[in-house]
Amino acid sequence: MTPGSLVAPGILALVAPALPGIAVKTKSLLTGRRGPPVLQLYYDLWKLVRKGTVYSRTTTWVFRAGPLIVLASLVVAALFLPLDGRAAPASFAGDVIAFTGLLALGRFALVLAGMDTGSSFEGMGASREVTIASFAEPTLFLCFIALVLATGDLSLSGMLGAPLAAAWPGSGATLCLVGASLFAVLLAENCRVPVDDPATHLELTMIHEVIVLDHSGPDLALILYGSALKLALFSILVVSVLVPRAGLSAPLAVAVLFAGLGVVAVLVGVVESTMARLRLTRVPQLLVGAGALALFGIILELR
Amino acid sequence: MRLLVISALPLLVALLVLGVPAFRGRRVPVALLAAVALAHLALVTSLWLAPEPATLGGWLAVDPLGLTVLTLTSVLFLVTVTYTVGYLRREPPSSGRVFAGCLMAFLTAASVVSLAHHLAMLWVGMEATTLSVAPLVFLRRDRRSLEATWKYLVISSVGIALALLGTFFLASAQVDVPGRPLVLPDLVEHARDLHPAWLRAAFLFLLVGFGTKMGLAPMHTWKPDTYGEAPSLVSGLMAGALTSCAFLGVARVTQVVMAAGLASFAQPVLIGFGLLSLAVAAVFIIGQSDMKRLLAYSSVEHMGLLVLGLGLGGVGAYGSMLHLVNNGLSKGWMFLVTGNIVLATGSSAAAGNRGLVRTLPVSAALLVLGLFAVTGSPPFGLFMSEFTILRAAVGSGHPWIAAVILLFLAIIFVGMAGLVLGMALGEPEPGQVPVRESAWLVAGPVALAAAVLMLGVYIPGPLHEVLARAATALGGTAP
Amino acid sequence: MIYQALLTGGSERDTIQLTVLSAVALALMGALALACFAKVVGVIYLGMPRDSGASAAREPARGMTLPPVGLAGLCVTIGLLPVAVVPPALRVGALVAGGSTGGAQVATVASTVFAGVLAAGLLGAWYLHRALSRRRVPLQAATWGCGFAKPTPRMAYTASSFAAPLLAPLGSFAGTRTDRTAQAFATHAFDPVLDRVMLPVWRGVRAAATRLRPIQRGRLSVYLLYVGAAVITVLLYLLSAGRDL
Amino acid sequence: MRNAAQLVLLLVVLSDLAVLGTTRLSSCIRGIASQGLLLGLLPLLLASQVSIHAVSLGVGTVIVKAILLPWFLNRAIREAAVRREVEPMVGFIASQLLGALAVALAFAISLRLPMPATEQRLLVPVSLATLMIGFIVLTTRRKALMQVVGYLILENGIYLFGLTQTESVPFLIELGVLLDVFVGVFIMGIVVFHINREFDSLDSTRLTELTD
Repeated sequence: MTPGSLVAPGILALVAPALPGIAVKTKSLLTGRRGPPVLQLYYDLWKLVRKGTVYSRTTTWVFRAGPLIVLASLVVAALFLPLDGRAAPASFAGDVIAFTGLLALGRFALVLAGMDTGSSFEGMGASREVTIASFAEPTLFLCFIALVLATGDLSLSGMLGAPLAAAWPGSGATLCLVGASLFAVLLAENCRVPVDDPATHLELTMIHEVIVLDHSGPDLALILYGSALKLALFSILVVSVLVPRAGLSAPLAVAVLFAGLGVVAVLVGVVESTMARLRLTRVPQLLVGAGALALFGIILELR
Repeated sequence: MRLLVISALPLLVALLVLGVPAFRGRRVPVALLAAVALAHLALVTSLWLAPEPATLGGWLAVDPLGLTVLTLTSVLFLVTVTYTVGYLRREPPSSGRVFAGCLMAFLTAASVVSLAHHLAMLWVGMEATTLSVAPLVFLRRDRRSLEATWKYLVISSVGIALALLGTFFLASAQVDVPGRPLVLPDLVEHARDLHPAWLRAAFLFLLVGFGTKMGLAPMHTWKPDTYGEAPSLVSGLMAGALTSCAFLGVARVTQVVMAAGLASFAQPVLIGFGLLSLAVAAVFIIGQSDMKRLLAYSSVEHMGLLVLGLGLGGVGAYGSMLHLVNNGLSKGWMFLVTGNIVLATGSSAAAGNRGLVRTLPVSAALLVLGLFAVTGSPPFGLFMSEFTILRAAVGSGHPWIAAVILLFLAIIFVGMAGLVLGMALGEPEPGQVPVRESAWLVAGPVALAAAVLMLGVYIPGPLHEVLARAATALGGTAP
Repeated sequence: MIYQALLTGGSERDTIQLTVLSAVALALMGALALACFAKVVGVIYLGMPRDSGASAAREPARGMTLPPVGLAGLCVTIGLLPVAVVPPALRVGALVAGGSTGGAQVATVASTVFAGVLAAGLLGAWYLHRALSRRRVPLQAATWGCGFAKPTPRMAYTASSFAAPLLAPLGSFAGTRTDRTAQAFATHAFDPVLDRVMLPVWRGVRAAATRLRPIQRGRLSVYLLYVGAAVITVLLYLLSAGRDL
Repeated sequence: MRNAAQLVLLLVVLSDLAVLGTTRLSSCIRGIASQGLLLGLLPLLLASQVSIHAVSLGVGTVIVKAILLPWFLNRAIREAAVRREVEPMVGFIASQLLGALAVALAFAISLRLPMPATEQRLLVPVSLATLMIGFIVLTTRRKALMQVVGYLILENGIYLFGLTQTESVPFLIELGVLLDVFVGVFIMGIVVFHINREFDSLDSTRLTELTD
């Protein structure tokens, strides 16, 4: 928990909202439009923060606490990731479970807040969110198991840090598979195109957007920032697995990481522009397919 | 000397009651019965404290096996007598003299069987128990109990005749062997040089003969009828004490066979009979609709378990001995409770009895507790003994036997639970009004229940030591 | 802890299949548990009261609320301060399992730190939120109905509709039977193991038993034949076993 | 002395077959009585020297099996007012054949069995034959009284086998056995009496009310 190691998360906190911007920008460029500026999210956040909040009469303290818990859990989850490729600010054996637990806590709070409004749209969104999570989480775990087998270390900083670099020559194939399935999980968890279309305004097709329909003002700001941070977290996972940075010096490793994040955001944009939304009943098959990839990786590891 | 008194006292009083005209008429000399029961129990406990040498030239002697059965019989007899006090007020038997006389004759016969070391005397005692109980089974003098008595008499007599043949086979096996003929210690001592062919035949005939008395399948067919039709306290005494005496007969001959090193010959037969009994019990308990017949089949099941324990050897012998005591007490308890139900509602059939918890709170509670005891669930003693037998099954390399036993026990549990809970719970029959249960009727079962519960939790030192010695005598080991 | 045991257990090659399977199963269970509790809390407690009974609902007497509150408090303390609870539990575990407590010591201290960090995060977020919304007084309004004129409680998501997308892929394996009619849609849970396995087995056993009943038909001579049969089988055994006379 | 014993044994087998063949109850009882008498003589003939034990055993057997029981059974018949044995379940000819088969089987088995020490070759086969015939009568006859007769024949068979061990089984026990048999049959007689009163016929096949 040295002060030095807090610098990287600080930078991450600043950079995070830019990622959705990059994704939307790449999408609009590829579809021949200028699209909103990359920093659009910063302006939105700034606008929302200065606005007042409107609370529905049916909501209780659960609705107000929702955004808080989402943000707090994501910030704490970020502390576990080894940004400089060597050690995370906080790490202990088995913090993988803490990481996924925090993500689940954030999701739970969001879903309850959504249900609290009592509107059928939020209910629908909550139900879909939970369904997708039920299929995404096992896949995520399969990826982590593959990493544990490859690196033999139980903590995230170990999995994604130095031992991973050492493991690359030995089980490169496994790590590529894990990277691919992590990318699929990223798309599902952050409600990107194949699973959910962030740009749509048709409530019946939304998943993530529809849960936050009733939030306003600073609450909405916190949630948007949280989802951006979540996208950043998953991107870090993908980048750390695919790009071993243990060998580089600390500042250089962080720079490489942020470059990687940008690439991932571009990749998300590319995927958004090339693919259409999957029917909701097909999404579990996508996730199970990703899980199969990770499982295959594990089998490779076991050879 | 005490051995003689134990065996002779009840007989003398029985003859007194039957002979002296003063006892004519319906009144049952309960005070006399209670006195005999208490005296008998006092003498038996004195045997526990101070051992007694053999008397009558070695024919009567106390050994761990005999002592266990004797104590069990004595305790059950005392409990049945206390129960009779309450029972007689409600349903006085047609002839008090015959009732008391036969009960005491039974006690004498059972004592002779437990103390006999001369196998022919054991046979005579066994035959006497059969005949002394027959009039008791016929107490109600109606058509159904007549049929039950007739079947009981004929099948038991055939069984006993086979046992007599077995005893003579044993005698001929001992023709040119030193030692007093048919006296157990000598038999066991020179077991190795007994004639193997005659010894094997003797073992088989004695097993089938006494097996019929125990109610092992396929010779069990008289049991449901007899226990179903006899008054509950008589069925309780039969299921508890009489079957234990019959098991003692089988145990005696197993002792000789194990000493002669024919264990590999004897064990498959014992296991076969045991499993068959469990199977038959399971099959007939499922659709059973009458409580007493259900307990009869449960008795067949437990007899099967006893013989299985002997057959499996090792710690199974100890399991059997402990199960013998547990089974005796729990059967007594369950039959007396069923007796209360019959007294209150007039029938032991499940159809006629509903919601007993409301009409007979204490008895219904005892009934449900009894269900758990008899099906061998913890914390009751039967769980301990059945667990020991299962351990023996696994220990002696027959895990599949343990699996089969568990399967049957599970089926039996479901069958019994269906019937008992059906009777205890639910809406009581419209006409049934809560019945005031007299203390006499409830004291007995409660005492037995406490004993079974205690055995489940803690086995007192002297009892454990006696059971262990009995187990080693039977060729097994103490746990 | 369980995960940790699983993952460390998995490092040996032979138990890996078990570890993978159980880890995935645990993850799935975790997610499904989240879905289930979200459904329960959401449908029952949150949103508009769905019928007159619900709206008239009052908080029960203190005696009823205190115990659950106490227990919940205990759970939270164990979660946040495992240092106090885990080591003694481990010693008992070691006693029972007879094995060593292994490397679980580290996890307890770390998870206490983690709990502290999480609490700090929550406080920070709450403070941030208070600072941001200090200027404006929050207004009250109806839930945004996306153009719906008058949303009624009946339109809110019900438990079965909440669980429908989740149960579709799992199908009847999940032990629920959905009835869809023109007017209504409802799911009824049934216990797949009990209904499909235990009861048919029991009916089969009972049918077999009733077929065997005739052997107790009541004829005395038949009973005697049983005894005779027993004697004969025993004699046959004697002959076969007697061979090595 | 030996051939006299053999003669008696043959007579015993004959009485067995007679009981199997007769239809009238009273002749069955006479058969049993004669068998009892024969059995009473046997210990005297068999025993090497006339010991008190043999004599008392013989006298006891005669009293119980030849006099007391038949008298008692006759009394039971008098009330029943039925003389004729209804067609046995297996049929008369079949039971005769079964009886003959039993005798043959008995002799076959006794050859294979290791013989006890007595010089009497005939004793064991006859006892086994009587035992089997007793069992046949017991299982095939309808009348309750005939079943008692069957049981008695069974008992006689075993008693015969017991004679091979006269010295090993002390007298007191023999007396005990006799007493038990007597009391057994006595109680059976009472039950038969009640059956007769209850069902006003001795047909035991009526007794099928208790089923599961």
